[in-house]
Amino acid sequence: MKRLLGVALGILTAIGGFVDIGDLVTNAVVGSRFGLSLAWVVLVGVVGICLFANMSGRVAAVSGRATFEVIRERMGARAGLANLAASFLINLMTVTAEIGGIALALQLASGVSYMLWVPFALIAVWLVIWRVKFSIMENVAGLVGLSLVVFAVALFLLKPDWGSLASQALHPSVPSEEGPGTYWYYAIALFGAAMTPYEVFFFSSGAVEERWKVKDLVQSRINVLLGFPLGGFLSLSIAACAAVVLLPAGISVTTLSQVALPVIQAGGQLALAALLLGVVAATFGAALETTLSSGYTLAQFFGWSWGKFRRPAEAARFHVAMIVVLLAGVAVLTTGVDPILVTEYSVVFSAIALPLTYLPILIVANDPQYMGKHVNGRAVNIVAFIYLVIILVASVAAIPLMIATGAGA
Amino acid sequence: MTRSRKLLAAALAALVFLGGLLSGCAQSPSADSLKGPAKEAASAVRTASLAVDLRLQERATAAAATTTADDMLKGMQSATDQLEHFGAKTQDEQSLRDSMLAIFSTISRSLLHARDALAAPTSAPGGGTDLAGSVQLPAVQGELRTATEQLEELMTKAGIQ
Amino acid sequence: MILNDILGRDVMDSTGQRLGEVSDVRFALDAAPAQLLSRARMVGVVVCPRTATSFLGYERMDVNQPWPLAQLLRWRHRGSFLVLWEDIAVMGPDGVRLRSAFMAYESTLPR
Amino acid sequence: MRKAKPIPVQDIRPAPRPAGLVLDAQLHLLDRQVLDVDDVPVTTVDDVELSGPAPGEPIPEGTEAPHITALLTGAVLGTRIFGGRPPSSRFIRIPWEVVAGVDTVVSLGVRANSLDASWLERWMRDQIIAKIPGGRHDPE
Repeated sequence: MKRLLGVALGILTAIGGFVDIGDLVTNAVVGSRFGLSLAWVVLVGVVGICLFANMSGRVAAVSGRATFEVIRERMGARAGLANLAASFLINLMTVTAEIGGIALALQLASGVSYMLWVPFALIAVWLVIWRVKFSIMENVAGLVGLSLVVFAVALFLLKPDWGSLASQALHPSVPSEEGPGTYWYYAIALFGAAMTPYEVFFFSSGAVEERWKVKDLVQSRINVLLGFPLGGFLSLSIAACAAVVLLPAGISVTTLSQVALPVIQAGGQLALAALLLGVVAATFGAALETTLSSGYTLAQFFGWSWGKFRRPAEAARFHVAMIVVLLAGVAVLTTGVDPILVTEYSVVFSAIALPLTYLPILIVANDPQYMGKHVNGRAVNIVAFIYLVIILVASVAAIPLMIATGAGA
Repeated sequence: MTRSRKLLAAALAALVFLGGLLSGCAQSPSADSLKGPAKEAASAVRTASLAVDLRLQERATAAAATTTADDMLKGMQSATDQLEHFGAKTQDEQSLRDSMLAIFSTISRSLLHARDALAAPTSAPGGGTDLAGSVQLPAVQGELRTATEQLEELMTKAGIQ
Repeated sequence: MILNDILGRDVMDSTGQRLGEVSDVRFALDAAPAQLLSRARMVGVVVCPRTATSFLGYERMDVNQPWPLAQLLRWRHRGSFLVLWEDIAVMGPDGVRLRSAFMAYESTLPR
Repeated sequence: MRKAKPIPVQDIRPAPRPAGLVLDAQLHLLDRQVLDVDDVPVTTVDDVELSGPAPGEPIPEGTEAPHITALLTGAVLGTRIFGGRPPSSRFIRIPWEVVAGVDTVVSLGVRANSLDASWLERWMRDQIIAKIPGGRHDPE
């Protein structure tokens, strides 16, 4: 019974934890401009993140090594440092975006400018990282974030033409008012949002934090294989809501307030309340995850002591690094840069950095010295290799497309 | 090692070149350069319109609707900036830009009205005791609609989808 | 001497003909046990005829998955060989020079 | 770059098998995590120091093979990535005598606090983290 409860909790946390500001914004933007014609990318991204999160979790549980230790060990110091620089920059952008997201959601709730909420969000995030136990932090944010299900509820309340939605999703085509360049640019952005590397850093380090052993692998697999697809389903309902309300109205999403409009139209103030609760929890949870991820990547590259299972004094450099990252993120926000814009760039840069992260995981998951008899099976290897090719193509195409389309404008 | 560096440099150069090539192809004639700001403005004013609607139906809270209007106002500012930086080459472009700027300022004004009406403590359509607030919202709604129509008309005329 | 002094340096035979680059340095722990571990004695250097980019762990015989990747890296490193310490005449910043009658041995690790 | 002269395949012989554990430095040592006796991370192996030979000097035949004297960390990481070499006085050494095992991690037989390699960690702990309230407590 207790075990069943644990599984249920894990799945719910994975669903709530899947969506962050990147998924929220990118899916709404795409829904409002392309309808559901990019839904297939979410599907591809979810399968990919399931595959590699599961793999990195398995490596961590069997060998006790988190992903960035593996990256440095296998790619060497030079390529490892290049990866560290890229991942750290993306993490920093994502931290900035998530803290901005918390503040924007609070502005939507209160009407008070988001700038005034930023210091509040900063302190709250830091306090949780400093004082709250890993498991509590994870579960609370994930469970409250589950109220984003309101997007799915809203979609039903909007009584859309299901047939037309389905045909958009099943027969994807570039809408007449958008060029193929922007279509593929947003395809890469959605892919990057679903497969952001920080999720893997966090997932594998979390496995070490919670001291997973081989026997916990079944549960982790259930969490991932049920939780992430359901999270992907949430992403799709965000896109669908935008496609049903905003696309016909000629509104293309550039702000968080626009993301909320379909939900408000469908469910009124109650739905809005649920939405805001969900957005705050999801972005807060993601802010924790990305801040920790920046600490994890740095500490694991340089071999510092890390982890929330240690007292801060026993992982001093790790905690100092996270404080610096949070302050840097807030410093970026105080320049007045639009957090939504930061989000949109961060998901595309994520897509660029993907190969550097996923290649070493795949290699080490096949290394018997690390994995013993738990090395990848043949089927997993074939799928993972196909994904590696997709990731590589997306990564190489991202910058030319970004320049050509003026970042999707 | 030197070879791998050369390879990297070559790859980067190729990427930049490819990007430049693509953006060169996408380099648009004048009507297209006005397209971005025009679409942004259209999206902003339609959003504000929807937000006022939802407020009138008591679905949106005052805070959410005000924030939306405020966000759209910022969007209009950036669209206006873009338009002002647009260098018109022909007489036609010049006049198109000027009429668009005029409509942009109408839109900005109506967004400002919308925001103030939404932010007014009495703006609650049903519960407000002061009649002035509840009268104001429908008026603002009309203003937004007119502005939207003007912009759409101009966009059709200029051949902007 | 530190490893960075020799890793990636050119390897030449006694006539100065270039044979490749140092891609790894091999050690064996076969001395009498000391306090914790026995001494790590240098066995020799692994020479790769092409640029000594990382082998990503595929130098071991029993690691061959995922197959396309393993094949690619094996192919990049084809022709690699091991030279024993006894056959090294000079090691330094200008590279590694071998003795005239050096022997080339298989570089793959048994495990 | 001059093209390398290939060694004919038939001239490459099976290697002699040493009796003990065989380590390839790049593969098994460099960039591996170093854990202390309590499994606390200390650093990563940034470079490895050998007992000889003198760089560029001819090695007389019959010279005893060099051995690993210490694992290095600190500035050598920077020079390994960007080139060059710091003076030996700037090396932070973990002597080979305290290394207890080499597997997916390098494990030491001593506590991290007894090593020079952990001075920055200790400094940050004492000067920054310990001064913030709650820094010495378990998370709740």
